[in-house]
Amino acid sequence: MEWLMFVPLAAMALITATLVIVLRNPVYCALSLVGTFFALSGIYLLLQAQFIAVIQVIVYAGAIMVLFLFVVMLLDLGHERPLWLQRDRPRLLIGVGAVVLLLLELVIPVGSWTARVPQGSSTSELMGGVGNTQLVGRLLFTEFLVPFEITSVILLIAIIGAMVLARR
Amino acid sequence: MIWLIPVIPLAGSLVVGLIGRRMPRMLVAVIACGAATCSLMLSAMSFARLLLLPVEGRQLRASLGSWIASGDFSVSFGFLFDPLSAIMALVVCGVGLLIHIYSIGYMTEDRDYPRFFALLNLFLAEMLILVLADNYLLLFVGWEGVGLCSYLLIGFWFERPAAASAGTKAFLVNRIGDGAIVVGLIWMILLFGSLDFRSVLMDAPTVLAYGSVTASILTLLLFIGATGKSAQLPLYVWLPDAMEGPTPVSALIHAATMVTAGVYLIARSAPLFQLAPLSLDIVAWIGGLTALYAASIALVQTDIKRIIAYSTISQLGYMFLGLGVGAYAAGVFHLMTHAFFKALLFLSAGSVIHALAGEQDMRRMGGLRKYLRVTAWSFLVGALANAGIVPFAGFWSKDEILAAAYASGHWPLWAIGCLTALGTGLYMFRLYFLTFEGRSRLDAHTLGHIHEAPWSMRLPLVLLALGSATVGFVGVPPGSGRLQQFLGQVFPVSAHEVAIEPSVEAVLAVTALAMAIGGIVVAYRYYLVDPHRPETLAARYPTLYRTLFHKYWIDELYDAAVVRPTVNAARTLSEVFDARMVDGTVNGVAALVNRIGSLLRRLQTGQVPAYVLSIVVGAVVLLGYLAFSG
Amino acid sequence: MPEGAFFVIMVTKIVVVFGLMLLSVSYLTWLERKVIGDIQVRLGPMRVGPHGLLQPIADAIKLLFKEEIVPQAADRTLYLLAPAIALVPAFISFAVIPFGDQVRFFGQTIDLVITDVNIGLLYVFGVASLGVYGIVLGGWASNNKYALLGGLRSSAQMISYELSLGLSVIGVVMLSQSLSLVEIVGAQTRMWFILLQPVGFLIFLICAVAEVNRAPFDLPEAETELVAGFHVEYSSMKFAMYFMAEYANMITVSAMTTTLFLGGWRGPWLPPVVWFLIKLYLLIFLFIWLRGTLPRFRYDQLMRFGWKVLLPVALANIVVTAVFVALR
Amino acid sequence: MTATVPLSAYLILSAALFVIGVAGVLIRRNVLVIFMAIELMLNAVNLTFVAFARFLRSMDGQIIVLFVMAVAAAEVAVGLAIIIALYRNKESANVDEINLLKG
Repeated sequence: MEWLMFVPLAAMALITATLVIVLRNPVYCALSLVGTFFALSGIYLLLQAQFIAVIQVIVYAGAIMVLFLFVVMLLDLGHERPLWLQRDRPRLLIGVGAVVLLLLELVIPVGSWTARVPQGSSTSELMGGVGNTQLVGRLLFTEFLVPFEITSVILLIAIIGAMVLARR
Repeated sequence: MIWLIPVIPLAGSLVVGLIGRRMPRMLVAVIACGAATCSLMLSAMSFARLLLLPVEGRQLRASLGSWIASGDFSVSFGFLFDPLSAIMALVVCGVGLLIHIYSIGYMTEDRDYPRFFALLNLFLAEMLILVLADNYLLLFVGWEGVGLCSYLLIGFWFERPAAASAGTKAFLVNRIGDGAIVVGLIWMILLFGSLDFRSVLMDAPTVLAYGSVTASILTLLLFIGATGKSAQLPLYVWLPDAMEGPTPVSALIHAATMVTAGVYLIARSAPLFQLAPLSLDIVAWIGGLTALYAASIALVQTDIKRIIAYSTISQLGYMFLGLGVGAYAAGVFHLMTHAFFKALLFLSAGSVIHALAGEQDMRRMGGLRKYLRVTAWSFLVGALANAGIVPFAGFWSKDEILAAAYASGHWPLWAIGCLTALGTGLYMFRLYFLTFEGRSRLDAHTLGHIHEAPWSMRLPLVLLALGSATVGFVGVPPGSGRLQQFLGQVFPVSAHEVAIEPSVEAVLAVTALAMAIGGIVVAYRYYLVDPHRPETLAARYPTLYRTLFHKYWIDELYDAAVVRPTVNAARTLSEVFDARMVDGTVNGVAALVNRIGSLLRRLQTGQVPAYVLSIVVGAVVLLGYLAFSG
Repeated sequence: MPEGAFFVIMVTKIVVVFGLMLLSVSYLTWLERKVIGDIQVRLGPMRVGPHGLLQPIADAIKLLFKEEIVPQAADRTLYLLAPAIALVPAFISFAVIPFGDQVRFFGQTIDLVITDVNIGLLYVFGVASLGVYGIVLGGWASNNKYALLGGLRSSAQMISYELSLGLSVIGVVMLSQSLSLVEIVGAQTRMWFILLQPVGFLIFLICAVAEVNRAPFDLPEAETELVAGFHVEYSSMKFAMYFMAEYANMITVSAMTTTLFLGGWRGPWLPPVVWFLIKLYLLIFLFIWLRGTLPRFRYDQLMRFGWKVLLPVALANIVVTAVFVALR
Repeated sequence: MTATVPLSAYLILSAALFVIGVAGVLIRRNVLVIFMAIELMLNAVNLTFVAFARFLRSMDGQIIVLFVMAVAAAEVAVGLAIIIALYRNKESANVDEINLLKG
C-alpha cells in the first residue's frame, strides 16, 4: 500500500527535479520545481508529517516559488543555450563525474546505516492521539523556543536586507 | 545569601568604575561605602546564623553553579561560610568599611576619586571571594584578584615613577609565590582529583602519609605562595615599596587584609600541614626569623609609613610562627587583632601625612600631639597594642603565640619572639615619640597649615582605637577564649599542643611584657630624654647601623642577583634574538605568504561555477573518505 | 462503516457538492448582473427566460462554441494550462469546509463535509496560495505586456494580502484550539467568533476580497488601465474558466468566512444547510455590493494599505487575543 | 501501521534529489536556475530529516525542517534581491559574466 503511493511520488519528484536542471526556459524550471515540491509534500504525508507537508506547499509552492516566478518574469530572462553546446567542456565533464561519484557515495552507506537505526520513543500513537500539528507546536514553543525566536529575527533581518538590496 | 557578600561590592565596583566619572562625588562615596556596609551587614547576619547552628555543623554553603566540569573533575562557584571564613569576612568587611569611610576624607582632593573607590570596592569583592571560596581554585581567583587590585592601587598615582615601579615590583615578586601555588594546585588535582576544601581536607589523611615527602612538598608550595602574598622572607621586598600607594590602601591591603591571605591559606589548609611536620617547622622558623629581621630594620628607618610596613612584616612573622607551632587559632587571633591595630596605625599615620601636606619623614616632625589630638591618642593606642602591652589587643594574641611556641618545645623560637617584642616596643615608641612628642622640628610654613583631619577620617580612627583596645578580650583566657572555641572545630588538634601550666604561662606573659616595656623605656630614654644618644650609638657601630639602615642590602642583593641579570638577558634577547630570529621569521613568513598569494591569485577567477565545482570536488573526496573508510 | 458504503458516500458527497458549486457559479454571474443592475438603476439581463433566468445557459453555450485563439508569440503549453491551474484550487479547497451537521441517511451517519482534515485551515491556505499560479502564468504565457503586468500585480498583491489573511485567522485558531474547520464550527456553539474577533473578521474580509481579485482590489484585471489584465488574450472556454475560477473563489472565500467567523452552519429553527447557504449568499451579496459601490485602489495605495495598515493591525489583534486567551 | 517502505528508500531518493541539485548548480549558467537547484538540495536534506524523524520516532527532525524552511525563505528573499541588484548592474543573469570576485 505504501509502495503504491511512494513509487509514483518518488518518480514524480525525480522527473520534475531533473526537468528543473534540464529545461532551458527558467519559467518551466520554476514550474518543475513546484512539481518537485508537491511530490515531496506527498512523501511527507506518507511519512506522517502532515503539518510539514502543508507548510511545504504554503511556503515553498505558495510563496517562495511565486517570488521566483515574479523575478524571472520581471527580468524577462532569455533561454539558455542547450547544455551540450556550452563552452567549457572540461569543467562540465569534471562536474558530471563528481556528481555521479557523489551519488554513489551518498547511496552506498545507506544500507549499512539503516540497519543500525535505533528505535526511539514511539510517536506514532501519540500522533494519532494528539495530532502532528500539536506535537510540532508543543516542541517548537518549549524545547526549541530559543531557535524559534532566533528564526524570527533571521526573517526580520532578511526582510530588511532584501529591501536595502533591491531598492534603487 | 552568602554569595551576595562578595557580589555586592563587585557590583558597586562596576557601577562606580563605569559611570562614576559622571556622578557627583558624594554619590560615588555613598555607593562604595554602601556596598561595603551591605557586605558587612550580610556577614554579620550570616555570622549570627552560624552561631545559632549546633557546634559540629557550623557552616553555611552556597553554590552558584558549576564552573569547570571536565570528566570526573569539577569545580563550582561555591561559597563556604564557616567560623574561619566568618572571622575573616567580618574583619575584611569591618576594617574595609572603616577605611572606605576614611578614604572619603583622605582622597577628597584627588582627581581620580571614582577610580579609587571602584578599585577599593573591587578589592573588597576579591578579598571576600578569597576568604569565602569553598575550593582552592576559587580561592586562587580571589588571590589573584587581590594581587591585581594591590598592583593597581600601589600604582594609583601612576604618574610618579616610584609608584609605578613599586606596583610592578609587588606584582612580579608575588608572581613567584603564585607560580608555586599553581604548581601546588595542579599537583593537588593529581593527588585528590578535586580542589574542594571539603574533599581535599577530608581525604588528606588517607591520601598522604604523615611526614611523607609529598605532603611536605605540597604544603611547602602553598607556603611559598603565602610568603609572597604575606611578605615573608625571602619574598618580603615588595611590601615596604608598596607604601607608595595612598595610605588607606596601605592600611587596608598592605596591613589589615590582603597580606594576611597567606595566613588564611595556611590556616585553611591546616589538615594538610598537620601531615607535614617538616613544613610546619619551616613555617615557624621563617615566621620567627622574619619577625626579628623586619623589627631590626624598623629600628632605624625614618619614613613613618615604612616603619609601620616593616612592623607589618614583623607581625605577620608572628602569625606564621603561631601557625608553624600548630597554634592555628592563635595565628588567626593575632591576624584579627593585628588587622585592627595596624589599620589604626596606618590611618593615624595617614592623618599625620594629610595634616603635614604629604610629609612622611619623621625627622621633620615632632610635638604633633598639640595639633592632632585625636590622631595622637589613637596612634598611641595602636602603638601600645602593637607593642603588646596589657590589656591592649596585641598583648593577648602575641602572648598566646609565644606560649604555644614555648609549649610545643620550640624554645629558640620563643626567645626570638621575645627579642622581637623588645624591638617592637623600641621601634613603635621611637616612632611615637619622634612624631608626636618632644620639640617640633617643623618649619613655620607647615606649622601654619597644620589641621586635624575631617570627621570622616577621625571617626574610623576612634572606632579602630576602641577596637584595638578591646578586641583582644574575645581571646581571653588564653587558649580557651570564645574565639578559640569558636574556631576550634575548624582546626585539627595539634600534635604539638601541650597543656601548659597557668603559672608557667603567667611567667612567659610577664617576660614578653617586660621585654616590650623595656623597649619602650629605651625608646623613651634615647629619643625623648636624650635625642643625641642614637647618633652617637650609630657612630659607634657604623657597620651595624648602615646594614640596618640599608635593610641588610637585600634589595641591592636582589638587584644584583636577579633583576640585573634578567634585564641584561632580556636586552640581549631583544637585540639579537628578537631582531634577527623573530623579526626575520615574521618577515620571512610574510614574504612567503605574499609570494604564494600572488601564485594562488591566478586560481581566483571570480567565477562562481568554478568555486562551486571545487567545493563539490572537495565534498566528494571528503564524503568518499567517510563512506568507504567505514 | 463498511468500506464500500464509505466509498459510495464519499463519491456522492463530492459529486453533489461540486455539482452544486458549478450551478452556483453559473447563477452567480446572473445574480451579479442583476444586483449590479439594480444598484445602477437598470434591469440587467431580461431577454433569455423570465428575468433572464436562462442567461447563464446561453452564455455557456456561446462560450463553448467560440473560436479558440492562441496568440502566435504565446508560450503555447502554459497558455493552455494556466486557466485550468486557476480553476482547480478554487474548487478543491471546498473539500474541507463543513456545510451542515451530521445527518442520518439509510442508516448511515453522514458528516456534511467532504472530509474533515485536522489541519483543514492550513489545507485551505495551501490551496489558496496556489491560485495565483493560474493568473501569473496566464499573464506571462500570453506574451502580452498588459497581461504580464496584470500577472505581476496579481502575484505581488496576493503574496502581500495572504500574509494578513493568515494572521487574521490566528485569533480564531487560538480561541478554538484547533485547525480543523469542523472543530472551529463546533467551538462557536455559544458565540460566533465575529463577536470575539471583530477586527480579525474585518481584516479577513478585506484580504479575502483582495485574494479573489474583486473590486476594489481588482487590479490584475483593471479594465480601465490594463484592458482586462492577465486574461486579455483569452477567449472562449479558457476565458470562461478564469471567469468560473473567480466566482468559485468567491464562494469558497465566503464559505470560509462563514465557517470561521459566522458560526458555520449553526443557527436556530432552520436546518443547518439552509443557515449555511443564507450566510454564504449574504456574504456573496456583500461582495457584489462592494463591486457596485467602491472605486478601485491605486496600486501603490493597495500595497501601502496591505503592508502598513492591515499587517500591523492583524499583528496587534493577535497580541490582544493572545493576552485574552492567556488570562482566561 | 508498519512502514513497508524502508528508510533506505527515502534516503536514496533524497540522495538522488540532492545530486540532481548539485548537478544543476554545476551545469547551469542562469543564476536563478542555480538558485532553484540550491532550493532542491535543501529540500532533499529536508526529506532526510523527515524520514529520520519518522523512523527514529522523534519529532526533532520535523522541527529542524521548519527551521530550514524559515531560513530558506530568508535566503530566497535576500538572494533574489541580490540577483535583482546584480541584474541592474550587469544586465545579465549568466554566472559566467558575473566575476566581481576576481582576485
